[in-house]
Amino acid sequence: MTGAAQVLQDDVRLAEALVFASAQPVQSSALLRSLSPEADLDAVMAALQSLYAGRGVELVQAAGGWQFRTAPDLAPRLRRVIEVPRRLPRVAMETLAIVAYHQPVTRPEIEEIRGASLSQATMDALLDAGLIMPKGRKEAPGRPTLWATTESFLAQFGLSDLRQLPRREDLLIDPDAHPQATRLANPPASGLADPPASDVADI
Amino acid sequence: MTGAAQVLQDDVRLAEALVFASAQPVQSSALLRSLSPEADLDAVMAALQSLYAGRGVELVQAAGGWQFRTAPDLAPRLRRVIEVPRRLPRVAMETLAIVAYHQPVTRPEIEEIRGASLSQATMDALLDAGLIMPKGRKEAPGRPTLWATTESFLAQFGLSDLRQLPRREDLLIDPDAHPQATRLANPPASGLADPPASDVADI
Amino acid sequence: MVSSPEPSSIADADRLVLHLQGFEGPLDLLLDLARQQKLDLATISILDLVDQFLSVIEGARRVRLELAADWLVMAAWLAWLKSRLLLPPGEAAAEEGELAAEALAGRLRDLARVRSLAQWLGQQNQLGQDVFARGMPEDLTETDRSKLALDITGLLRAFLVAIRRANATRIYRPRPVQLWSVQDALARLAALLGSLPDWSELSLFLPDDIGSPLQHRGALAAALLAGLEMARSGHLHLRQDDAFGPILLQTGSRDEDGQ
Repeated sequence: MTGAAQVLQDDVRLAEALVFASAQPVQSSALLRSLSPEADLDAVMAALQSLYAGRGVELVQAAGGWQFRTAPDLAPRLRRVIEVPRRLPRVAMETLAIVAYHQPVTRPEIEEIRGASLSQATMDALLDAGLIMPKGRKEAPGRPTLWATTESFLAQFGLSDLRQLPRREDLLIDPDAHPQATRLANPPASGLADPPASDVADI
Repeated sequence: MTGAAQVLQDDVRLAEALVFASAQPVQSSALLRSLSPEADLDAVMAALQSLYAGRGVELVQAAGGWQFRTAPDLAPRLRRVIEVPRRLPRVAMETLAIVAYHQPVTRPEIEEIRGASLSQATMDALLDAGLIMPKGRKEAPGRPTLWATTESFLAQFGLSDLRQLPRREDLLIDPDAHPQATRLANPPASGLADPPASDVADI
Repeated sequence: MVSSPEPSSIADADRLVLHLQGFEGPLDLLLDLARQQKLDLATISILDLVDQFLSVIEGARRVRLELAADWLVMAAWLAWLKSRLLLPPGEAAAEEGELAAEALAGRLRDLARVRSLAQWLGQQNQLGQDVFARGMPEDLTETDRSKLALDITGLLRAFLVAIRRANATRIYRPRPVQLWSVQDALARLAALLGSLPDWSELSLFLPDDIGSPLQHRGALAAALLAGLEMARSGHLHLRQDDAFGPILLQTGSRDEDGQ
């Protein structure tokens, strides 16, 4: 290798390392300060660019200066999609639970059961998520829409059918009103084989 | 080009882009997820490594993964441009060495080995640099915290894993008994040529 | 610096001060002394080392250098060790000294290894010092938040929260009691009074749709209060013929003598 070729190769290596390690695009002026005094910047960068031609990484010159970036044609294969599932807002979850247990149920009935009013946005969120659907109308003044859960609701909660939901009595443990439920919550030693006990465990 | 060669070249490009995009070492498992199903990772990485041989940026294995890094011989010229943090003081390096060999290890044990108490500043420096981390507590009176080295310790010192540390038996115990290890400990031809004052400065 | 084991050679107090400040504790100095002598740590003469250490400490004391406690503790321990090592072999105390000397040599070897590893680490190409990683990493990840995180326990919890809240609201909300107010009674009396021919029972003025006995008694009381108010202003007359008997009323314009 001639002396000049060696100098060029040295400068190409240094330029490569500088652009690679820099936290910002590197200006030509900054490169010139680091390269050898006799360096021809255009020749150096052209040589560097040709090293990366057709590679998975390319050298580009943008407004801010020189930088490496991964080849655009690889983008679809490089992209990693991370699923970060959203949680339903509390009100929506309560509403969904009431629909699940009281279906078919009207919106005023839901409000009555929750003891609080229900916003249209909450109903819309559940509809958009495909968790509830209208199921006829109630034969009552105003013929309000009746709401029920969907197939997708079962799928998303991993239920094969609605009967897999724990029974209301098994959930509401109130010693005075539901002596039976109390027994379920504290199954006697002999009760291991009891179906009710396994219901509780399911919760 | 044969079909197989085309697939290899595709995989090399993809691996190149994946490793290049990341500032951290990229694990083999992550690479395998993106490469073609029939990819031979060793062959792909060997091909990629040879592409970068002698360049300003090289492909190395560190902390159990793959990483592009600037070539070590460019360090002096890069340091003129890139801001470099202060090197760790000797006490911190020795403490790090003790943690590396004896991990998990408590602070009193470190002090016992060094025969000197350990300053908070030293612990802080190692923690700030992300080189050590707490790893549980020792089941002993006072339940002192146990310390271990981190992934970044491996990455910082260019180690694939802890087994790449020199074996304890291979390390210098006595300059005369282990001339090879002496070379490690005292890079300049040691001993007689050394002015004694420099020994003190080394410490 | 300690270039000779002879205490007499440590003459320069300033250099001694500088020297001791460079050490990380007494073990560090002991190791350095061994190195200065190029002693093989495997076969080191602990006795020689002890003499050298004690002479350094002696020198430090002579120049009234303040020494930290761990230095003095080590000096005392080494003096004890020396006394044991000087005993003729075979005695129990001499054996004790040999064991202690071996333990010390072991600690020195451990420290020497640590130092070697620290130096080895220092010679590696350090990331961020000697070699550099990509300065502008590209984020290839994309976050997809379209899915919902749903679990059955969350659903059941929400149901219980809703039911409990509703129950709590029902229990603690006082049931509003529908009572006929004095205002209502005043309005009704005023409206009906003109159409009354003669003395009429007060209870006839009550509305028809009053349910419970409590509400009835309340309405009667309201009507009486309204009647008293209107009697005071002369719009009607009230009278009760006997105790607990019916209360009668009449428009005020009919009979000025009413009670």
